[in-house]
Parts: sequence; structure tokens; C-alpha cells
Amino acid sequence: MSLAIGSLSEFLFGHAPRPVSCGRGLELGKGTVIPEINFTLPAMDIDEATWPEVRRLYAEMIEGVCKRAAELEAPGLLVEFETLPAMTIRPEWGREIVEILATCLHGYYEKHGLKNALRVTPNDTRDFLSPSHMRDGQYWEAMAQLFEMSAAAGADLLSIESTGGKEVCDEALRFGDLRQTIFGLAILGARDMEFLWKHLVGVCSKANIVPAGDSACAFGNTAMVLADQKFIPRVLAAVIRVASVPRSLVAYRMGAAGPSKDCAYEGPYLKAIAGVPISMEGRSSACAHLTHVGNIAQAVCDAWSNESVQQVRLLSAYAPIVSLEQLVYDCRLMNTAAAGSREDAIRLRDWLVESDAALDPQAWVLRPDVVLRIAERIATEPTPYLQTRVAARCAIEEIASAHREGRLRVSPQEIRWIAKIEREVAQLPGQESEFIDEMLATPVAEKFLPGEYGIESVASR
Amino acid sequence: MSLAIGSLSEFLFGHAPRPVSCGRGLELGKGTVIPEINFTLPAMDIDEATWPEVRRLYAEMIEGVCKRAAELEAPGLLVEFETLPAMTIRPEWGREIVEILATCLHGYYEKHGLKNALRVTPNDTRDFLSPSHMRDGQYWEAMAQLFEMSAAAGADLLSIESTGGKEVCDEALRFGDLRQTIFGLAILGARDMEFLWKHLVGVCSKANIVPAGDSACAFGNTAMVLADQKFIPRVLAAVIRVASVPRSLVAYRMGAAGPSKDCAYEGPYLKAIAGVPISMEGRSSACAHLTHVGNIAQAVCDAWSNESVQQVRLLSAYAPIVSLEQLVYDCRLMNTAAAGSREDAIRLRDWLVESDAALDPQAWVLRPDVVLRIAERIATEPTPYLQTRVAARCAIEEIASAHREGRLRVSPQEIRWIAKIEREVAQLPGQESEFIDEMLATPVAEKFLPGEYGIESVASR
Amino acid sequence: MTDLKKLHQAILDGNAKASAEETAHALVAGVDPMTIIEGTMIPAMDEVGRLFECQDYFVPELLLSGRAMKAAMQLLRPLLAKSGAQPVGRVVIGTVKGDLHDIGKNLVASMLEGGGFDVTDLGTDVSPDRFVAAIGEKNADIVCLSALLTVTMPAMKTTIEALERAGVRNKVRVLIGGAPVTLQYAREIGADGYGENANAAVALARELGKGTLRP
Amino acid sequence: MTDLKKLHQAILDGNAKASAEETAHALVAGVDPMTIIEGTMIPAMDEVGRLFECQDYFVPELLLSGRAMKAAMQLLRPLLAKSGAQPVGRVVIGTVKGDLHDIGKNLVASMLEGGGFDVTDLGTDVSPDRFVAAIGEKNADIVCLSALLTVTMPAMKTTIEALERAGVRNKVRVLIGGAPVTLQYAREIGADGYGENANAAVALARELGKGTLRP
Ligand SMILES: [Zn+2]
Ligand SMILES: [Zn+2]
Ligand SMILES: [Zn+2]
Repeated sequence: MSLAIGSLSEFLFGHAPRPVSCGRGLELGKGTVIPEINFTLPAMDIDEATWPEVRRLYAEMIEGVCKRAAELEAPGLLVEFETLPAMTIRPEWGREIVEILATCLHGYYEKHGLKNALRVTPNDTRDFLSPSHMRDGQYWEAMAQLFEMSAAAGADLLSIESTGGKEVCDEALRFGDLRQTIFGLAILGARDMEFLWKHLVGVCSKANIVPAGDSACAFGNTAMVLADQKFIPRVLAAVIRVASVPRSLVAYRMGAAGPSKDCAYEGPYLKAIAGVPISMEGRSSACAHLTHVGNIAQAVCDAWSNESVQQVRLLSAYAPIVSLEQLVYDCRLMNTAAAGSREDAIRLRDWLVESDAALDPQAWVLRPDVVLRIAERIATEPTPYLQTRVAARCAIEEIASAHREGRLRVSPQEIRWIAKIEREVAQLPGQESEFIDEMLATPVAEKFLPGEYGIESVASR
Repeated sequence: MSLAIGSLSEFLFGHAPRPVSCGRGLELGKGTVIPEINFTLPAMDIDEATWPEVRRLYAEMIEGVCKRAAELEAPGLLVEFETLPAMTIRPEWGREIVEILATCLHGYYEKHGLKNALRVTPNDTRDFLSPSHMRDGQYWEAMAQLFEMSAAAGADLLSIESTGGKEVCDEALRFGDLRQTIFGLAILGARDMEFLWKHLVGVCSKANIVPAGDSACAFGNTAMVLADQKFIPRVLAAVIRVASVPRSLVAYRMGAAGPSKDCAYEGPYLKAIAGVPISMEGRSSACAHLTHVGNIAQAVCDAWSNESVQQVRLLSAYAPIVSLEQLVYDCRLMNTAAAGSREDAIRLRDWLVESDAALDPQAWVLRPDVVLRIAERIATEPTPYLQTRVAARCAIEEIASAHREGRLRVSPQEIRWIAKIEREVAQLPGQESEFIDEMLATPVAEKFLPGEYGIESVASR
Repeated sequence: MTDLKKLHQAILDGNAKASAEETAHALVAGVDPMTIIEGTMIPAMDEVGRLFECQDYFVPELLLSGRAMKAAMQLLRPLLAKSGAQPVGRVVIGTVKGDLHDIGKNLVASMLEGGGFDVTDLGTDVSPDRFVAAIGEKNADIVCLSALLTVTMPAMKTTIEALERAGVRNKVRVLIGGAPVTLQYAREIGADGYGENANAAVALARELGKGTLRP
Repeated sequence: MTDLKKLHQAILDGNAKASAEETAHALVAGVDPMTIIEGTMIPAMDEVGRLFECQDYFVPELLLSGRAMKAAMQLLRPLLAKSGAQPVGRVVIGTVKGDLHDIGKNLVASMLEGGGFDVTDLGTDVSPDRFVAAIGEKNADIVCLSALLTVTMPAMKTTIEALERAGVRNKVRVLIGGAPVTLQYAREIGADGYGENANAAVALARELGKGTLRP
């Protein structure tokens, strides 16, 4: 597999080798960066009694952001609806909201010419059971149903932030255990992605809509948030970010087309390897989580997102409208720079990069040059596990050498972690089956059902 | 009077001809753009019973933003405390909050090396009486006392958003009456500014702190918000913005040093004429009011602000921390670009400008080239009234010609307003005394007390 | 009839002087006052309303047309039977205690007046007692409370409680508005309605006038 | 004494195997169990706590040291009189109904364990009834409720109401946390405390354990 993006000068915001057309006239990766807005409910119960109010709130939110997008003459608008658990478990509820959103979006396209599309992201509820059932049972059934219903009710793109492997990774992150994290990502996560995205691509192709992409949110972003609270080292979070790339790549191998999910900060790698347009978030999503990659995350984005914000009132307007406005101005700046020349776009990209890169290893691994170097190594490996192994190894190598050369600052108490991670990566088995056998023999095996990931249990071997 | 900024290539963010040093190591206009953060209480009563909670909230807010500023290694931090009415009327309350904020800021300078300064902006309560008493009475007394107390309690800069002339302008804005607006700004406002800033500069020089600047918020921003709601034409709001420049300039003539107030969008004019560093806000202050100048407002700023946000919880953190984080990343980008070369800084400035300028006359009049042209004309006039007259005339001329040349879009229903404004501006008297006599003979005279503005009433002439 | 076309135009132009002159001409020419009102003035104001709704007119134009209409009415009112001159409703409006912001409140007040309401504007920093007193004096149907500061919002609740204690809460509909105010908050404090902006506030007052709406 | 220095180091390193080995050596060499605990293990864990507080240690190091301590204790516990082995407090913890997020909750749970609490983790999506039942079974002093979604926050209130109905509210202190939760909210629903992050939650549990704090 060779990279979709061959050189640094082609690695730009707004441009993707495989652009996507979706919804009502919306194009991603064709030269213009588009704002992607996501919103959620304020603190409230969701039940029969409050359901009319839930409907009213979604109608109010979508109307607010569309109205402002039209007033600001946004170049287009991608709206993401991420369901809440109750709306996946009871898919009819999810469907109702999809319909409300789609109706408003159609209206704004017709009345105001606002190009737009609706991305629906059912919340992955399969871990409501413990251990999780990934491929059957009531939670899977309801979620599968919601995909179909969303496609029928007006979704233009389907996404998910799938959680296969999370059972194993949550503990691993707390204990800073990279080996167990990689087991969760590359063995369990990648297998679940294969199953899930095969299914999702099927649903989309029947409905003639776009299978967009997944996010290693439950892994990479959990690590990022823990690192931001100084609970785990940033170097570890940075390595986990890169190690999550092969898992997220599986979606594209199975037929997903992008744009990737906003909170998939592994996006630049996905774009470099698979050529798909990517959605990113950074300072724009400070409302959802604080970050150390606020600018650099924007460097090669095709859609620019706020991640999520509740319908709470700020002094000016509701928070989703505030987010929308900020995204539109950010996109204006990028699109204005790019309208000058490719050199200008590169210049802005590089300022976004340089303003963050040296301060945090999590930013460093998002440098376009670093991304291309590591992506190339990932692309040469045949399986998600081997890709993940090399991804982790390259990531810690890049960090270590940048730190040695004085180009990247690593805080004193993190320095011993560089050697620790190098050691752990070096000890990862060369054979996937060996790795699986080893992990199945530890208490980790009690946390998940091997069959749910297509893995034969030790007993049945 | 000649301009402090002689050419477009010197008109840059981060650089001001007359930089300001203040607080603990903070420098404005010396090459680095600094974030300025402002926060306010959530919905609550302020009274004896809630006062301990008010204190707790301010302590929580300042700690939150300082902590994050230190984590993100902000190049400095300007904190603005704008009092609420109850804290001006009872200045001891205002003083207590100043002390809480100053203590925290001192601590972060000492422990984390975070350069910082505290701007205190007492809320102008003089219009609690109707008609307002501007120079005596309980409200003036309390406000004057708060200035002194703030200086003693740890304020590093004093500002105000003074309201002299507002009595007349509020009605004028509703009726789209430019003549009456100019009376409020240039006759009443300018006289009040002279009285007020003479006093303020005195307080600051005694305490050896910085008299910063004022804002035509009650005029220009009221017009901007009304225009954004489509209640008044944008061309009118744009002309009022430029017409507010001479009033705000008075502060600098009286000895203010900057940085100007964030919400004074007339800032670029102040910088061009008086050479002071300016604080600006744009997309960063969408939390406080929506805007059509989200990027262009940033083009020549020295501090970059969020205007104000309540202590409400977002998914990530409290809203002031979210604002702070976004400001820091915006400053990083500007400072990174400027670190390259002056040409790079100009490039980023011009993208910020071009991305907004053509879409709205309010943006157009903030173009650095337009600012320099109009500023030059303002600087040649001897009095605030004549300066305002020429400012309004030049503003509508610039808008009309840019629209004619197809460089600025004006919406169809606003076009007839261009001619209307041109007519009204042409009819403004050449003599200030004539203008005053005329207005004193209308019902407008019932709205204010001439003596409070140093104007002899008709009776006593 | 030519004269009445000019009156129509004077109202559309917001020209109070011309409006009064043309009305005077029409009266001299013997036109019946009700014909002037129903045949010309009301259609002219309807046209103004339409122009405002489709965003061709701005607020100043709306308000100036209202003034022109008033100027004409001052000549006509003495000639009319009392019965026909009922206002759409009686409104008491003010910015609540501790809050000085009045541009939004004034805007709503003038737009309500333009819409045919009898409006008593109590100004800013209005105590609950003054609201209670004004409701009695003016026999108001609707009370509009405005607040721009988060720290003065609670005074809306206090004011509504004062209306309850004074026994007048049931006689009036309470409408609230201002930047930090939400529908949610309106419900919490038991207001009858919430206007997101001046347009919405006036529309809501009309609805409340008809007695059809409770949130 | 050399051996006990090694035990000290094993706990600092979070090396459970070495920690157990060194403890076994010390016992064989005839060192009194209470000497091992009070002279070495408690000072070692205090050192770990200090390193964590000054941000030299991260959570994984804290938790691994806790594991190393536990491994040693497994050898020592049978040799101790029952009286000395009281936990700091008994905690029941869980993510409330409808919410699946558990990383924050798990972090708090493991840090509480490391801090000497007896922790019962009910997992995620825990109904009010299960909290009530667990409090009875475990004779808990403290209940920790976690929520990451704005739409599951109200379940915290419901849970506290259930504790009241079941008559156990007065027996326990209720501590809440999670991204959307605020001190304000904790007060509103009558919780006893709010932890802004895992550190704060553990510190608060310690305070509550001493019975000193009510918000
Ligand atoms: Zn996510
Ligand atoms: Zn998301
Ligand atoms: Zn202001």
C-alpha cells in the first residue's frame, strides 16, 4: 500500500486526494474547508415525559445554527447528530431527531442555498452489557436498526465512535500499560471495526449515502484528557494516538469514504494513507475538552468542528450558535489564504503547525512531516497489529529524537517514560497469534468475550 | 496632529508606536499579542446573603483562567474585571473583588512566571438617575470612590465604558437618526470624556498605574447588535462606528495610554492616530455578542479578548477557561506568523482583513487602508465635533465608493440608506455652537441636563 | 382620492408632517374620518408591517411610519365616536430592579405602540412595587419585564412574586425578555411568555392579547 | 535492614513481585509484621503520595505502587490482630443509570483503594435500587456517584431521593463528580460534596471520612 499523499506540499487543508460529495451540494476535500457543527442537550432527563421537550430543543438548535450559517454565508455546513444512549436503545427516538434535523437542513438549502449534509453518529451502546456483546443481543440489534432508520429518515453520512476493545483499554490507560492498550486497539478494536464497518458500508450502499468514518475517541481522547489532567504522561498519550491509526484505518479498507470523525485526531494519518477528507477539531472544541493541539489539529483538515456543545445560553446566544460562528470565521481565514496560492495555504498550515508542535509530544506527532514519515511505515505493514506495532515504535522514536535535538520539549518527569515506552514497544511479539495467546492467559481475558471479536477462546483451540 | 502610524506596512498586530508596560512584566504593543480575558457571574442575585458566594465565584474564575494560562504557557495575561452595577454603587464590594483577583495574579506571577496585569473597569452607573447626573450626586461619588479603591487594591490599569450622551443616542439609534446620534457622541460624549478622563488620569498618576482607555460600546456596539438583528441597516452601524472615533480619542488626549477597551471596535483608528496599543475582540467574543467582523477585528490588535462570558459549565470546563484557551491559541498563531518576518505578519493581517471586508460595511471600515485614510482626515480637524463630522462623511464615502466599484456588497434594502446618510451628513452645521443651539431647541433637550456636560442651557445664555 | 394616495405615501415614508397635512386636506374636502382610517391609514400601516416582515423596512422606518400615523390620528381622534378607539391591549413595560439597560426595552415599547398597544414605559431599574402600582393605575393586560444582566434576571422572579402577593398576577400576562433570558427560565419563574428579540416580543404580545397562549 | 530498604524501593517502583519477595524475606528473617508496615510500607506509600502530589509521579505509578503494597499486605494480613486492620472508610461507587462512562469512576475507585478505602465498585448504568442495596450490604460510609452525560446528571438527583426514601441518606455521605457536574449542582440536589477531578474526589473522601465537611 502506498500513501495517497506523496509529498508535504500536497498535504493541505481543504484538499484531499479522494474528495466526497454528500447531502445537498456539499463537497469535502475539493478545495474549501467546511464547518462541522455538533450540539447536544443541556442537563435533563430523557423519558416519555420530556420527549416533546427534547424534540423542541433539537428543532431549536438546528434552526439556530442554520440561521446563523446562512447569515454568515458559510461555504457549506456539515451537521453531526451524535445520539444519546436512550436514542440508540430506542431507535425510534433517534429516528425522530434525524427527521427533525433533515427537514430543517432541506429547508435551508432550498430557501437560502445553504449547502449542507447531515452526519448521523449512533452512540455505541454495546458495552451496556458487561462483558459486551458486540455482534448480537438487544443493544446490537437496536443500534443496527438505528443505522437503517437514520439512512431512511434523512442521514447523508453515517459514522460511529465504536468502542470495541474499550473493555481492555480503560484499565490499561489507568495503569499506563501500553501493551494492553495495543491489544485493545489492534487486536480487539481492529476486529470489531472490520465487522462493524462491513455492516455499515452495506447499509450505506443500499441507501446510497456516505459511510463516513470512525474515531478512536474512547482510546486516544481518553488518553489525551487524562494527560491534560496530568494523570498520565503526554508522551504516552502521543504514542497511543499514533497507535490508534491502524484501527481507524480499517473503516476505509472496508469501504468508508470520509470525512473522518472530528474527534479522530488521528485524522491526518488517515488522510495521508487513505486519501479521504478529514474532519478535525482543536481550539474550536475547547467547549468539549481542553487541548494541547488547538492549532496544529487544524493544519490539514477538510471539515473543522466544535466536537460538541450543550444548548446552554451564553450572553450572546445559545452555545451551538457561538460555536458555529467561530467555525465559520476559522474557515473563512483558511479559505481566504488558500484562495491566494498554494504557497499561501502552506504558509498558514505551517504557522498552525509551528505554533503548537514544540510544546507537546501530542502536537509533535501531528506535524505533517512526522505524519508522512510514520504513515509510510504503517502503510508497508500487512495487518492492523503489525501496523500498530510499527506506529507505536515510530511515534516514540520521533518523539525521542525530536527531544534529543531540542526541537520538542518533554517535561522532566516524562523523560523516564520515553525509555519505558521504547522498552515496551520493543517487547511486542512479532506474531499476532502469540500476542493473543499470551493475553488470553492473563486476567485481561476476563474482561471480554473472545467470540465477540471472532477470536477462538483458548479452550476451543 | 499627524498620524502615529505613517504607513500600511507599520500597521500590524502586536506592534504599537507607544507600547505600554503594566502589572507584572506585561508589555503591550512591543511585538507580542497578549490574550485579555473577562468573565462575569452566572444568573444570580447580588446581595448581602449571596456575597460570600460571589466572592467564591470570582476566586474560582480567576484561579481557573490563570491555571490554564500557565498550562498553555500564555505569553502573558491581561485580566479585565468589569464591575456589575451593585459593585460600583457599593464600591467596597468592587474593591473586595479587585483584591481577590490581584492576589491570585500576583501568585501566578511568582509561582509560575505568568506575566500579567489587572484592568479594572467600573461599570458606569451615572445613568441610574434620569436625567443623569454626570459630575456629582451619589452615583458619581461612589464610582469615583471605586476608581481610587481599585487603584489601591491592586488594579494595574483603569478603564471605563462611559455613557455620557447615551441618553440621547438610544432613541436616535431606534429612529435611525444620525444627526441626533452625532450630537450624543460628539457634543455630549466628548465633553463627558474630557471631564471623566481628566479625573481618571489623575487617579492613575497618583497611584502610578495605567489609565488605559474607554469604549463607545453604548453607541457603536448597540448599533452593531441592532444591525445584526436586522433592526437597523449595517451601513448606518458602520458610519456610527467611525463617528465614535473622535469621542474615544478624547481619553488619549487627556493622557490615557492604552490598551484601549476590547469592545471599542474603533480601536484601529485609535492606534493609527494616538499610537496606543489596542485590545480587540471578534470571533473570540461570539460568547458575548455575534459579529460580522470576527476576523478583521483581529488584524491590528495588541491584546485579543473574549469581551465577557459567564461562569457556566460547558462539557469541558467553565466557559471562561474555554475562552482563555481559544484566545491563547489565536495569539500563538499571530505571534508565530510575526516571528517569521514582517511580511509574514502582514500576510496574516491581510488574510484576516480580506476574509471579512467585502461582506459587510462594518467590516469594510475596519480595513487598515480605509482606517489610515479616514484617520488622516480626522487628525486634521481641531475639535471632536468637526472630527466626528468628517469621520461620518468619510465613512459613508468609503462605503459608497467601495460599493460602486463592486468591492463591497451592500444588501439591496440598504442601498437607499447610503444616499440618506450622505444627505444627513452634508446637512451637519459647520459650527458646533449652531448645532448645540439647534438641538437644545428640540425635545432632545429634555433628555439630558446641559450643565452636566458643561453646556450652558438656552435660558442662561 | 389623489389626496388619500398622498396620505398613504406619507405614512409609508414616515413623513409625519405630510401625513398630517394630507389628512387635513381630506377632512376639508369632506372625506369621512372612518373612510380615511379604514380606507387609507390601516392599509398603509399593513403595508409597512409587510415591508418590515420581509426585511425591506428597518425598525427606524417602522417607527417613523408609526409617528406619521399618529400625527394623522391626532386630527381624526376628536371626530370619532369613543367606541371605535380601543387599543389592542394595555402594556406596562420596564427594565427590572438593578438593571439600567433600556435600548431593547425601548425598542419593544415603540414597536408595541406602533402595533396599536397602549404602552406605559416605567423606564429602567424598576422595583416590583412600581410594577404593581402601574398595573393598577393603568388597568394593564400585559406586563413586559426586561433584563440584560445575568445578575438582574432574578429580579424578574421577585417581580412576579410581588405581583402574586399583591393579588394582580391573574389579571395580567407576564412577558419577559433580554439577552440572558431563555424560554426555560420563563417557565421556571412562571412567566407567560418569552420574547427572544423585539420582533418575537411584539408577536407574542399580540398572541397574549388574543388570550390564546400559555407557555 | 537492607531488605526493608529494598521493600521500600519495590513499593516506590510499583514492583509487586519484588515487594512480596522482600516482605517474605523480612518475615523469614524474623522482622515483626507491624514493624514492616509502620516502619517501611506506610512511609513508602507516603513518599508515593508526595511524589504524586508534586506531579513527579503519574496515576499509573500511584496505582502500581498501590498494587505492590497490596501484594505485601497479603502476606502480612493473616499475621496481624484483626483490630489494626480498619479501612479509612467504606465506599460504594458507580456511574448512575443510563451512563456508561467509567474511566473517571474507575480512576477514582482505584485511587481511593490506594488511599486505604474499602471500595465496592458497582460499575456503570447503576440503578438507584442497586446503590441502596449495596449501602446496606457493605455498611458503606460514603457513596460516590459519577455521570459524564448532561442527560444522565438528573439520575444523581433520583439516586439521592432513593437513598432518602430507603432511609439510608443520613448514614452516608454522598459525593458526586463527572465532567458536567458542578458544586452548584451538588448543592442543588443535596449531595455532600463534589470532586472536580479524581484528585479532588479522593481528597474530599478523606475529609468526609473524618466527618468534617458539608458543602
Ligand atoms: Zn469522540
Ligand atoms: Zn464527536
Ligand atoms: Zn463593552
